[in-house]
Amino acid sequence: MNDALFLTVLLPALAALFVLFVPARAASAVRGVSLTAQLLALLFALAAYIGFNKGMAVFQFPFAATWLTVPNAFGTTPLVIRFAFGADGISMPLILLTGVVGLMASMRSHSIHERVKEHYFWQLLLTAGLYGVFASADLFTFFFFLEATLVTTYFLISVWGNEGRRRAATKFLIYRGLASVVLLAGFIGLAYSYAVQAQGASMQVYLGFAPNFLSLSIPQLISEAGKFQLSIAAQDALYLVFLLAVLVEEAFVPFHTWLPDAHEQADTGTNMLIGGVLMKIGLYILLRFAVELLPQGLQQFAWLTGLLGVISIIYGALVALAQKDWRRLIAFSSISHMGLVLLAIASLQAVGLQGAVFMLVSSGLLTALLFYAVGAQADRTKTFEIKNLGGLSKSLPVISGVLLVAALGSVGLPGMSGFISEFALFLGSFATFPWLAAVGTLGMILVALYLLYAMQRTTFGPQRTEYDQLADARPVEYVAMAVFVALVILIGVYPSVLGDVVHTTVQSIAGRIGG
Amino acid sequence: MALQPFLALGAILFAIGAYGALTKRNLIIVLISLEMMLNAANINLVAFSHFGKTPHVAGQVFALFIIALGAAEVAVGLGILLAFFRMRNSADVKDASAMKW
Amino acid sequence: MTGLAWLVPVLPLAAYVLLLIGGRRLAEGAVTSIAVLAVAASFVISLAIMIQVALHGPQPAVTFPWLVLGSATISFGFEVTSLNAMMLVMVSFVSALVLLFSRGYMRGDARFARFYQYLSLFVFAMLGLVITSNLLEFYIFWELVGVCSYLLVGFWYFKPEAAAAAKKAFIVTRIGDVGLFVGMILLYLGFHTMNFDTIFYGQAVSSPYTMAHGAPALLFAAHALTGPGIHALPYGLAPAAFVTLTALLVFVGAVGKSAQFPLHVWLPDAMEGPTPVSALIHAATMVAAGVYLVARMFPLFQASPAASDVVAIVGGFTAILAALIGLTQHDIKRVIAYSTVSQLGYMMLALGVGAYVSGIFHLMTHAFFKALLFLTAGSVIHAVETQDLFEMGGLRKLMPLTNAAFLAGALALSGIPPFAGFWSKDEILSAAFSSGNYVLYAVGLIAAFCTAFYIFRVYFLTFGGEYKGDRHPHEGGLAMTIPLTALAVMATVAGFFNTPWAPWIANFLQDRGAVGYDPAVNWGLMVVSAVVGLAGIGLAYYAYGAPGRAQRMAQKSGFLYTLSFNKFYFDELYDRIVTRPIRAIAEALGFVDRWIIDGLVRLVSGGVYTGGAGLRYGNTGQIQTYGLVTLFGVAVLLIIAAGIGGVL
Amino acid sequence: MTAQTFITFTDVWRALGPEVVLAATAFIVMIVEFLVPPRTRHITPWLSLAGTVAAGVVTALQLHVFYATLQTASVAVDDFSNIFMLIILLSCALIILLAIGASRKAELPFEYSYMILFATVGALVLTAANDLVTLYVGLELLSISSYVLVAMHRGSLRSAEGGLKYLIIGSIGSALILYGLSFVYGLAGTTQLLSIASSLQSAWVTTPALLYVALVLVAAGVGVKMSVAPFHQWTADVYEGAPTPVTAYLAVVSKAAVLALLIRVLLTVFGQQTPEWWPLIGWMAAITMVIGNVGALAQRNVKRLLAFSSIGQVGYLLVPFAAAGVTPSASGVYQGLSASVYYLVAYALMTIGGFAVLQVVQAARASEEIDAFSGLYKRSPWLAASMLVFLLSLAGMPLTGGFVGKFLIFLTAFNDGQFWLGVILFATSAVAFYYYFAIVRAMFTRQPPDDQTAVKATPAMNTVIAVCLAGTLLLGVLPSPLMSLLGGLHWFS
Repeated sequence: MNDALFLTVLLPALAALFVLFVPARAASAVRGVSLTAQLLALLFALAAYIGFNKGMAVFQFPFAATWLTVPNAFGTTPLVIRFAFGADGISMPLILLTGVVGLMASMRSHSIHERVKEHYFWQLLLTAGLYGVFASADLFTFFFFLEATLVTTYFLISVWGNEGRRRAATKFLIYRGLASVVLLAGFIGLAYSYAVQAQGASMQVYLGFAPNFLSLSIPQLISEAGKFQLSIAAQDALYLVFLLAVLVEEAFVPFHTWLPDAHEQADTGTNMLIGGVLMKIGLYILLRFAVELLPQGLQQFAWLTGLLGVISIIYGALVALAQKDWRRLIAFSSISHMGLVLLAIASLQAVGLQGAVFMLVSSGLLTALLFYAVGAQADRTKTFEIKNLGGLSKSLPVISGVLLVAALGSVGLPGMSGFISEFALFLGSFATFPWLAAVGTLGMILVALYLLYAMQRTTFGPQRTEYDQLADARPVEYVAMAVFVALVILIGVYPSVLGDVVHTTVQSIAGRIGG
Repeated sequence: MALQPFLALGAILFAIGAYGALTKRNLIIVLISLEMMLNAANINLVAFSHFGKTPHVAGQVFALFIIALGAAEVAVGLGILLAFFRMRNSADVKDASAMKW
Repeated sequence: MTGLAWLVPVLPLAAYVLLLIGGRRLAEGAVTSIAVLAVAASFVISLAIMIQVALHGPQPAVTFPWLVLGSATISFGFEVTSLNAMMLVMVSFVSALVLLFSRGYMRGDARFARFYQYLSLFVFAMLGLVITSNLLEFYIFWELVGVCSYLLVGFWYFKPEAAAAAKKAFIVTRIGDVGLFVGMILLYLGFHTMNFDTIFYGQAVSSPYTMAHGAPALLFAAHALTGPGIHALPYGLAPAAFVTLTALLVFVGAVGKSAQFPLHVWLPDAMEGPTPVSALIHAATMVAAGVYLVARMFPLFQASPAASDVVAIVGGFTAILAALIGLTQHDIKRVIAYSTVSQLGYMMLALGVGAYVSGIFHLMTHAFFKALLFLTAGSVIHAVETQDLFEMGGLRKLMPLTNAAFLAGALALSGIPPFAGFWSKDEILSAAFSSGNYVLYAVGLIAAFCTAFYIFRVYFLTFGGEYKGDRHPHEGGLAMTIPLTALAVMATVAGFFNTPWAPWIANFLQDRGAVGYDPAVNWGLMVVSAVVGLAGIGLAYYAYGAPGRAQRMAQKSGFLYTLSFNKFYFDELYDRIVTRPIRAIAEALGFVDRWIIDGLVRLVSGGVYTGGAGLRYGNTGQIQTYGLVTLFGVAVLLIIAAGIGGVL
Repeated sequence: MTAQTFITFTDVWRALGPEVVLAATAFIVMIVEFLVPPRTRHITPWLSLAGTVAAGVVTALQLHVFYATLQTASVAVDDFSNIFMLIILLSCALIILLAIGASRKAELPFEYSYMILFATVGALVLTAANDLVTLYVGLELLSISSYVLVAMHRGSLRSAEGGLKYLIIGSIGSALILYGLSFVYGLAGTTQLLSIASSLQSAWVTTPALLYVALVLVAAGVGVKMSVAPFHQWTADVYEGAPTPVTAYLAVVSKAAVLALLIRVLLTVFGQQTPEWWPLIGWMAAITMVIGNVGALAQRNVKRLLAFSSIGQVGYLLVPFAAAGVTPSASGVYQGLSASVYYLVAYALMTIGGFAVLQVVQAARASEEIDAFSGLYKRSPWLAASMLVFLLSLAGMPLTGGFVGKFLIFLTAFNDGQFWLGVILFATSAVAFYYYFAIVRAMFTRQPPDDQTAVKATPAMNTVIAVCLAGTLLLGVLPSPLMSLLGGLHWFS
């Protein structure tokens, strides 16, 4: 059981290697291997999720392997670089999310007919990287997998995308590459600050604390954070570094322009992975590192964080209103929704953090579903341009219906996952930043405005003659969409299925940061 | 005699050599200028070996090595120049600019 | 029986699920049977519950934990109070009839099953909304109601007007919903609970009769400052300010749902949906939800005189505004729609002046006669296939039953004794009068006059005169006439449930905080109400009894007519000050995003690239230049070294 | 000077074993090349390869062996020189193999097979030099042989021009070093490095100005030789002109040897006053990283692109070494050295691998432009995949040696409090994505030209690529063996 997490990372990676040795002609074998691996990984993730001890706020399913030992001039103890995995209440849901979206993206890639083998190779690697990011319990491991997602996504966009794919892929690469640099600076700074602080503190307070100690282990750092506070100056500086990295990573205004471009160019399966999972990493970073390890830095700049969140909410929603392409619209919608999470994190409230995790999961599912449904209609109509669509309810009732469900879910309709997320995160942010939150609620109106507007142009209205003969969803599409819809509604109707896992961890974090 | 004049001579020689190497258009003169730069070091070494704090023959030995290697360098230089001249029909340093940007 | 109360909403839900799964394969009759039987069963159970409540009093809430959020657990559940017992009966009754009526109306529609599916969901949402014990749960059903109306208004999705109307309905009510959302959050922050009772009284009330009536404001203050788990109100607000703030936010939600000014614009457009949907939305479900919300949250409003005043004023203003617009509309459904807006204004007015019972009573009677009016209108439209009043006429002879039913509804709406509307409207007006709000009373009276005028204008244009169309109108089938009959009966007699002499409903509802009801008989006011109604009818008869008179009247009123005919230009106004600016801002931001922000990005990346190109072209190929740069580098290093070494 | 220890013949053999083996091979190869008929001349490079391998074995044998007696001699035998020699010999062997694989197309006359050995002898001497004279001899041997190698492409104007340019700028560099060293000699009165170090202690007090002049001149001269900005401009031209195997040689062997020289001279001769002047190196490293990586952005010629990239890589190599000096401590310096050397190994493998693929593509498509790589994945997935790995490694992506190396360098910089250097390192790496991925883009997302010319590598070439690929991946996946080897080195003692 302890290996379940590790296996989620390993399986897709091994499958990717295996795919390399399958002859390119045997496309169906490649698909089969890929699907099997994704399914198994998902099952492992599910097993971990079910086996997760909901009462404990610690990293569970630990698995660690030392990779290399670096002599540490800083002290006598060498720096151990490890591959360490583990999950707590924040990361566990995201791991499961990765599994679901990964499998569905893999199913979706049935529509890829060009360079099939390579596609699945990169897709499997990307999935492994995404699993790794969320399952890592070590700064180095985290960074390692983060970089892995960078290259793999680059390939997926630049080979299987549309006309502007190369440009978009390069933009993606440079933006996120720079974000990784900033993040790395933050990581190292974090580890060293804690080491320095621990050394200073060890003399006076903590007997038996190993001096010259430098750890990259996240649980270790968290437990240090429970013992003492970093200096305010260090926290402030590091927090700003992390915030900057997250702003770029998560495509917050004004560092967002790469995301719509990437979404516009990438194929649907890749878009699901990007929008559904990859775009949750940045905020996960903030939750994981800033909130737990730099609480005072976060407190100090909570207003800034919240303000940036609100700017993204409103700006993203307004710009989404002006988009003419479904994929760009979803991209801006995702920016807007992620702004909500930023606002929630800034609230420093347990409820807000819980809402943040909920929102990450919910938005992951809904974004992936939106991309899936939009992609499914575009397979048939050959267009993503909103103005070229219309009346699809007639010929594509099922796809249109699912698109409507996804849109309404994104709007935050109760009974679906988006609502409970918004409720919890606004509960947190209204407690801390009433005015920012009040402005943020405008986003709830605007989201209805742009999504329903797009829906009206897409599925409603008189049917266009050229779309008379379209065939509705195929069985495989039924399954994929049904899974998403079921999950979205499950979380919406019975949020405890998610909340129980998240709650204890979030509560303990909030207890530490005094929220 | 004191050390300083020799050092000054070396410095002047080095400067002249550098000036020649960087401004003269004829490649042969450029090669000669390069030799002058090396010889600036030679003068320094010899001067130091005689007037230095702890006079020692090592400096002069060093100078001899430099002379020998300098000769080799010039020989190679002339060889390459010849090859260049054959193909470009010019010994102008400005003409050695097929590769740029 | 109250233990089975959860069945009331669940039965329609079951019908929904059944139809979702197998609807396409079932015959129209089977589909109708499933839906109607489910709702009818709900109605029966509701009736039983109501009787039980009447005999034994309300029952405490049944709850189960739903989600652990922060340090608190949010529980969901249901409860049976006298208010919601009554609402259940009314909603399920009207819904069952509408569902039955739709059998005939929607016959042959390609998506017949889908229609019933949505309707079942709609009924489920409304019943769920009524029965919850918890504000969050309430909100969930509240939004679900909104979605169902979106789906149903836009049911004929291929009509662009229907699609636009559905979107408009959703977005306008969404604005109100956000108000309610924020209000709900603030209430939770203040009281750390979502349970209605706990919000109002600081604890779950097992037996409401033991609660002292009439002092909720004090209860609030005490609750907030000394209640269990003492915590200050958010943002350090004083109790009075906090209560007013939250009450107003909650009211914003009600304004959106119940189409009160200034968010009334969606309701008339929602006429684009199939007529049974209009009947359901207008009578028993969607718009009633707003009034029900204010009624459910009545203790909150009681505790804040300021908020109550706002409710009353908005209600009164909406009543007169919508009535004035209704005077001149050409579309039969639009007239009735504006009458709904207007009548909802009355209900708000009642609740605002503290006439809780009157508001609920009017909600009930209105549900009957408005459903009746819509279904008759539907019957008419079904028969003549137009909605334009000026293309109808003479249907009295062609459709006698419909004629009678419409007449009953119209008389009830006009407040002519002894029809249902008279009693409830009169109670509202007398409550306004006796509470000292004479202006509101006057406004209500004028609105009543207009109401009588416009509804009889419709009557005369539709049923009077000669038929102007070229079709052959006739009565619909049994599925259409049964509901009409039942509703007509109710519209006629429902007023007697709460006459000043026998205030049954008042007594029934007197379980908590139902103050402000003055059962005293005020003959003067009753006469005034009746006379005003008759005057309106008379004027309508005068205007439309003879051809050409109406046109002359319209010309005489000139500007005012235009204003009314164009709905006081609200749509245009909102278009100018809200919709278009937002779109313009969006387009501008889209431009900024593409060309300025991304342009900056391109500028920076281009700058770096240009730097690279500069470095590239700096390599001139001239070796002597390279040497020069090298020596220059040496010089710079020397200067730096000199600085480091302290030589300079 | 008087304390010169008597050295036995065995000691000399031990001290100069690799050099002797290599030089002897060089002469033998030269003679063989003269004597054998043209048809059989193709054996000469194999002889060179054998000699290089033999020298490598000899070097490997004396790893961890330290001769205290040689500490004051003109050639040092310590782990520092051994490890650099090993890297140089390994690279040299790979490059000879690369040249063998490419010889037909690169039209290299077989003289290269001994010239490259002479150059390598110079490089070996340079890394081991413990005396100014030896040092200079090694440097000139390396340089002069390199000039010849660059210009060796017969009948190619570019090659000759490259040789000429290299000669001129290289001589200026030599002159700068020499002129600087002459002051060192003057102030110390001796040419033996350790003796200089002890003699100079007073000079830092009395005549610091001259020492700084000497330092700057040496640093600048070395900067020219290993193309540190702003002394880098010649690099692209010369790399472009030189035959590809020679370019690889310049990029790897020359740089490694000169880096060793720089480290040894700075640490011993100028080691006393490190805290004062180390920032100078830091700034040079920073500027080099920026200029190298930015300069490559606009390049379309892959050779020139790699030239600029190699400039940037030199900046990375300098970082730990620049950072270690700020708070000088033996362990700090050694850690910096480990990081540098680790990266050097990775750099050697990925660079040689990259040039090998370039050579194949260049031969098949008769172009060095990025476009020549178009659709390589279709024509030769193996080459494309290998190139991808080399480029990813150069860009510092996980699972490659480049990543681990950069990470170690970053840690060192951080250890020493030189946070900014680490940030510049990774920031410029991110910029470098742009041009490395320009090649990746061409290989994987563009269609190959319509002609069906196969892009095929010779077995020798495939071997080089395979070795480099395996090495790069191994360094990225299993860094521990090399890490522990480096950790166990005694360096200067």
